[in-house]
Amino acid sequence: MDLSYGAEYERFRQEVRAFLGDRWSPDWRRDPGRIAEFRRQATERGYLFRNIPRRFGGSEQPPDVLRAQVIAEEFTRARAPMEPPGNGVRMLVPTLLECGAPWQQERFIPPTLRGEIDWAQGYSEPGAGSDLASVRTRGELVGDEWVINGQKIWTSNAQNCQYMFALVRTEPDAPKHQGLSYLLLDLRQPGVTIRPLKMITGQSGFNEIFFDDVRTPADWIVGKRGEGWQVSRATLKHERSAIGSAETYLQQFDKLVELAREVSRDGRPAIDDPLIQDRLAEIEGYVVAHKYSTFRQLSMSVNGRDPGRVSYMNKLVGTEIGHRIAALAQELIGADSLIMPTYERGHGVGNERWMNQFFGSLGVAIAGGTSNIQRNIIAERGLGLPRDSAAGGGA
Amino acid sequence: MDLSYGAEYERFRQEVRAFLGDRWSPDWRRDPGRIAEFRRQATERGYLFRNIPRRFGGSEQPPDVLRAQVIAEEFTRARAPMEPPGNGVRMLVPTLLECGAPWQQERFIPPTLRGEIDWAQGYSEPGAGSDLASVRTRGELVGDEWVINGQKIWTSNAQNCQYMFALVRTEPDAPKHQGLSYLLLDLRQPGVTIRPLKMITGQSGFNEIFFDDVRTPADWIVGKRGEGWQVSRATLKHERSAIGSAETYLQQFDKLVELAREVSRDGRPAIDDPLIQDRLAEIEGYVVAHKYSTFRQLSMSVNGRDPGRVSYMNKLVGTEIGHRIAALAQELIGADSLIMPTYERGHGVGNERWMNQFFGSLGVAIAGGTSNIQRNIIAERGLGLPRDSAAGGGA
Amino acid sequence: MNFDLDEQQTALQNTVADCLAQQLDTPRLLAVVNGDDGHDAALWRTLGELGVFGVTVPEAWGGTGLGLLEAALIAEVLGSRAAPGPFLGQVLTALAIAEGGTDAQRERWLPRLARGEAIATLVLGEPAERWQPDEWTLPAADRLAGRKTHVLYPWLADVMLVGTAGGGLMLVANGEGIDVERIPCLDPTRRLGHVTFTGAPAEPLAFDGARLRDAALVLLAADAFGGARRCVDMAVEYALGREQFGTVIGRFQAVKHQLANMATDVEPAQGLYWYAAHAFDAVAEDAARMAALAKAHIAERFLQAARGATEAHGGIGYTWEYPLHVWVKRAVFDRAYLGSPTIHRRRSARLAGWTSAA
Amino acid sequence: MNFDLDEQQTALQNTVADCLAQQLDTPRLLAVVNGDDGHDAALWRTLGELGVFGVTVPEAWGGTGLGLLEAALIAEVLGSRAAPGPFLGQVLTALAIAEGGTDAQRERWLPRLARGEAIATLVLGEPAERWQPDEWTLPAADRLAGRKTHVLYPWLADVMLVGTAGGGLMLVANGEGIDVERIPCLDPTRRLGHVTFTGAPAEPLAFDGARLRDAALVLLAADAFGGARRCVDMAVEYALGREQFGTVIGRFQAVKHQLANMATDVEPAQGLYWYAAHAFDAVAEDAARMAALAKAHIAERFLQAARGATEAHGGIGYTWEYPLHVWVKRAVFDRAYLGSPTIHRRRSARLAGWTSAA
Repeated sequence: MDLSYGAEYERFRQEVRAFLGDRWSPDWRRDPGRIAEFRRQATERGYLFRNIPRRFGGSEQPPDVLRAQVIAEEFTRARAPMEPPGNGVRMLVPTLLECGAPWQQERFIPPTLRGEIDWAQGYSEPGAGSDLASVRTRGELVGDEWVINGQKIWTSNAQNCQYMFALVRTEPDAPKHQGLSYLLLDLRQPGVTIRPLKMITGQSGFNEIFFDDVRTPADWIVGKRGEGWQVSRATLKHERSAIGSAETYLQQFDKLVELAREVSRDGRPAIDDPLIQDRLAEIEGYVVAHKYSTFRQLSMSVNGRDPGRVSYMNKLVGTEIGHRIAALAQELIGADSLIMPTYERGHGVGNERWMNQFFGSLGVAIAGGTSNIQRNIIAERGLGLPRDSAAGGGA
Repeated sequence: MDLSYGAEYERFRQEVRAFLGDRWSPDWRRDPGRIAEFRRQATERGYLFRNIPRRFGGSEQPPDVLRAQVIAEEFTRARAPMEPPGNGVRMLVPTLLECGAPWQQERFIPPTLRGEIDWAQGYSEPGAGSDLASVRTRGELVGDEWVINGQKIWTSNAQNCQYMFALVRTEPDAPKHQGLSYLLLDLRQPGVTIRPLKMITGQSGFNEIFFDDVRTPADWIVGKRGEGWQVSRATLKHERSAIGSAETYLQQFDKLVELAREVSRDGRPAIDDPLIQDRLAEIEGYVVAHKYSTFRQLSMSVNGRDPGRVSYMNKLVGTEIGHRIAALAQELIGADSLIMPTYERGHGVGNERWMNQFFGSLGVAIAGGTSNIQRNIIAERGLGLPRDSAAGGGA
Repeated sequence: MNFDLDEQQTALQNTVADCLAQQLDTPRLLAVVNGDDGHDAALWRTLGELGVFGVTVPEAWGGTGLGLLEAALIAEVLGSRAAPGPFLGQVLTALAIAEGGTDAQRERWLPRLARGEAIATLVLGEPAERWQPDEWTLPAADRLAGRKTHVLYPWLADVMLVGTAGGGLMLVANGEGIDVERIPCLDPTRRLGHVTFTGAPAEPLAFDGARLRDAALVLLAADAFGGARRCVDMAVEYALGREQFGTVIGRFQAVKHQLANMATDVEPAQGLYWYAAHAFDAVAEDAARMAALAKAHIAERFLQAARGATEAHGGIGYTWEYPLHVWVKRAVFDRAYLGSPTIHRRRSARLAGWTSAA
Repeated sequence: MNFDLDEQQTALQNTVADCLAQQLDTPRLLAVVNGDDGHDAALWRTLGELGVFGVTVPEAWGGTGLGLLEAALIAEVLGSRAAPGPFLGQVLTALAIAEGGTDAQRERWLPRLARGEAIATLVLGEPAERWQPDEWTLPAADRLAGRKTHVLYPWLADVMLVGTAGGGLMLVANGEGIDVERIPCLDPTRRLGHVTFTGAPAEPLAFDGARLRDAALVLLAADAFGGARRCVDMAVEYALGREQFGTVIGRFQAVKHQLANMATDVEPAQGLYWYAAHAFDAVAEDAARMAALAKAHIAERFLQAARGATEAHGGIGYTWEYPLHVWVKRAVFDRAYLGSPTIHRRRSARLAGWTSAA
């Protein structure tokens, strides 16, 4: 057991750090041109898109979880941009790499990596949340085009997306799971109506999208007709593993301790209150356990060993920690919880910013499969309990 | 809203108190003869067996929840015995009153009320816990006798019981729920083997009972052949409503506060520790809510109003309160939780007596239907959620 | 013993419930939520006509002369429907004036308050969490000068009930020497502003600030109970209507048990707020402690139920147009306003004499 | 970075696990549970032959010279199997003598301790919850006089490691001047007695009592993790085997989710005890705090898992013959021994400098 990274990785860290010092300044954070150029250079050096072939614009590096970890640490510290956020890089590219036709890979992956095109996710519908196989949006092949009618929901950032990848029912007579296809389509066409959904926070991050005779070429299908369910599950796997990092919670926890030092209770600093100390330490137990649990999983993966059932639990562990932090933060900020936080990224915002963390902790329990879906996965894959015929229970 | 009992009931209280002063001394608590005589007199006065007809030895009083409450309060205060404990009075007598043949009522109810015969409950089996319809103990009518073979479990106090009321499968070819009969049988016969089950506490309160060609007369059946399931559910209803009283938890809570005054933490009285104060007050919130919730239910019943869904929740509410008290008590008694409590009723026992409350709180979650069964009942009857085809989930 | 509502109380609660069920549908609620003012003047008038604001006003001044219990029963209904507006200050200012005012003060304010024609608000909080009467520092004076915070709808108020150093109360008619600063509010149905007094004329009122605080805690507890139960109901209703995997999700055992746990956590609290209100009216020695315990306990139940209901809804519960978020935010309000649960549990512990020093 | 076990560590843990899986079946465990002594001498010999007790003894004295991490890995397995006996004192007395003893002390005790031929125990606690080194009051002296409490198996011990006023440690060979009073123990697999010294000859040992306490907290945390995970496993196994309503109860979604929640509460704790043990061996500045945090956190997880497993079992889990109750009682032990979770969280807060005074 050795928690240092070892000489090789520390050399690598110096290399990354030097690169960042040379090629990046946090002042460029809102300059898309600089960002694109920086990403190009970072990819050339093998720091970004490590598991994507060079021919598609990736850096095609051998798998090395520790290098990836060092890169993430140093980029975070330098506040430098990593891979572009969004569904394109996170979900569509892995799906195309696994199931896409060669022309699809060549045409869509490179500009997606360069951040030139953004993708909306078209999975959920008002009647199909956790239960994606209930999708009702229909696609009909008319000549050499799919004609699509229906509605999607919970697509994030759709206003800014040029394309969508979507689950569409193309085989209405087939059994539920075998009637879907995975289609790509251009959102910038007549018949597409995008309606922002305002969220609990007052911000609008998600949309409803309505399709009225929307068209896409016959070969903009990933996998075969009726294989959409399986193709989408390849992506869901990527989505699930992408959520949740112990580092986030460690940082939140450190800020929580700072908060307890700053605020007063009963006329004294909250940090001196034995009740607050106990609650902080209680949360710290969970946070530190999660931290070393993820270290353990990471190391075991590197060593080719199976980290066991805990690997199914990371998201739920994080969700619970987020709840605990939100509850104590509300206690600490007191009357500031009555104030609606603004969403500016500046530093002038008061303690009510913790209410963003509160709403975020609520959202995490819902996003990417509700906590009930997570519990099903843990019970079935982690603990080996039998699948239920009705496998649901989320919302 | 008036939390006093009013003049009429206060007069009644004085009457009960005077009776107890005249006719009862706590010194008689271990004297069966005195107890039996006292119960006879108290029944004559209308204080015991209030809803049982006089012809069976009851006092046949008009329903009056408040009088019942006053009686319970005064008997408890005087440490005087109320109705004999055990399954006979609590479960069999109501069942016979509802479903029994006249000769069964006449023969069995009076001596049961007098405490002359005790009854064992024969419902659960190793393969049939929450799911009583799975009972496999078989009864076959041979001539004018039932011949019974099989096994029962979780019968309490069976060594001291003369009779048992049991669910027995008499119609093996009928559907599961329609194949059972409700039989009475004499346990003092060859072929009955009683094996005490030692519990987590080291005490043995429950038994396994094995039947090997055990016999009972053909007419010792309550209800008709195949109606045992419905007959037993009449009794289950009585069992569920009998469990749980806010008074118990109020008393436990008061003792918990006393405990916090007596023990030290960090070299100071625990009661001064803000953390302990907070946990006490947190529990008190639940305890006081439960207290007035039961007051509310009681009063509404008296007034002929429906107290609503909360009436299905009392047991689970009590179970949760018991857990909370057990957890804080363990914190307070510290190293005394390492000691196995003895079960003497004396006052010399140390703080480890709280471990009895801990084990008790574990047992409550299991007894009379597990907490999961309670949750099903709350969800279905209280909240109107649909019944599941597989209605289980307990153990 | 009769720990139940009488016919008048039941009728009162039903009347208000029926009125809100008819009038305050989701579009109308969202209109207030999206509006600048967080107030629905027409609804306020309707409630005034129903006699909601006269509940603590003696009959001689146009009210029904009932107690805090009746006010709390109404607060439960308002909480259940997420009714917006300055109800809290309205009925409690009336209560304080009725019990502690001079005849002139009563004459001037009570009839108009009872009808809802004048609006009253409580001016209690001070910066740095100084919610409690023994923490107030604003000097009592003929002309007030100083800063108070987190006042409900001060811009609407015709009269303010102001807590002063030492735990006393003063009456201030809105007018000169009062600066109001509106703040962005998390709860869109209970809007707040800070108030700075710069020489506002004030009259003393013979009503104890601590007793006023206790009454406010009871009303917040009642509001929280109503909100919490409504969250359970919304989650149940959603579970009965929402289909997944070919069946309503309310048939999934995990969902059923989560809802059962939520309901079981919430339901008994009705008895707690009833008793806290009753104690305020009739059991003096329990009043302060039960108010603290009820507010602490029920506000936590509400927030937990609101959180649970959101999770039970999934994505839709996170949107603005589905109104569940309003209850989430009311839960945050009820929890924080006038001090957090741990603060009131600590007060309750002190009131119970939980100390070795006693 | 490699936060994983090496081959030797994995092999060590597997060896002990295999041995206990073979030897300590339920009848044998219940025999110890029902016995007077709470000890299984044959099992103890077997473990000694496997090298379990030599893990903290340098090779020169017959051990394997490993660290607390390896001892903790063994403790996890012992916890998982509810192995009875005085393991805690055995390996920690050896650790203390190895690091702080004179050559004479090492020579006298380490070889026999490593083989398990001699038994050692920790004599730390004092009346009124004085578990921590800075609370000990027994005067350090050539001949000890005073009372210590809650000592594991003092009647079996050949040598005692005794905490004295000021937080120091002394070695006492069992013999004159030691009175042992056995007490009725809740945990039948870790039996306790109180010890009164009446002039027992004692030798100083140059090892810090606080560091010994930290090591003990880590081993208790490891034991608790093993026990907690075992409770989850027993509940899962039971749910897979038990039929109700015509199907295994593990198919009921409510049961599945309860078990998923239990497992999710427990599993990450493995990383916490690993790190606490590693910190003891290699990261001095984290050692004390992580030991406190690990013991507090994991002991609570264990008790919760034990409680959950009992409920998941229903009646059978409440019986003596089904051994689940042994883990329930071990959870109570791990929670209370050497101080409760809130005590250690408070210590952890102090060690973290969570105070405005700093």
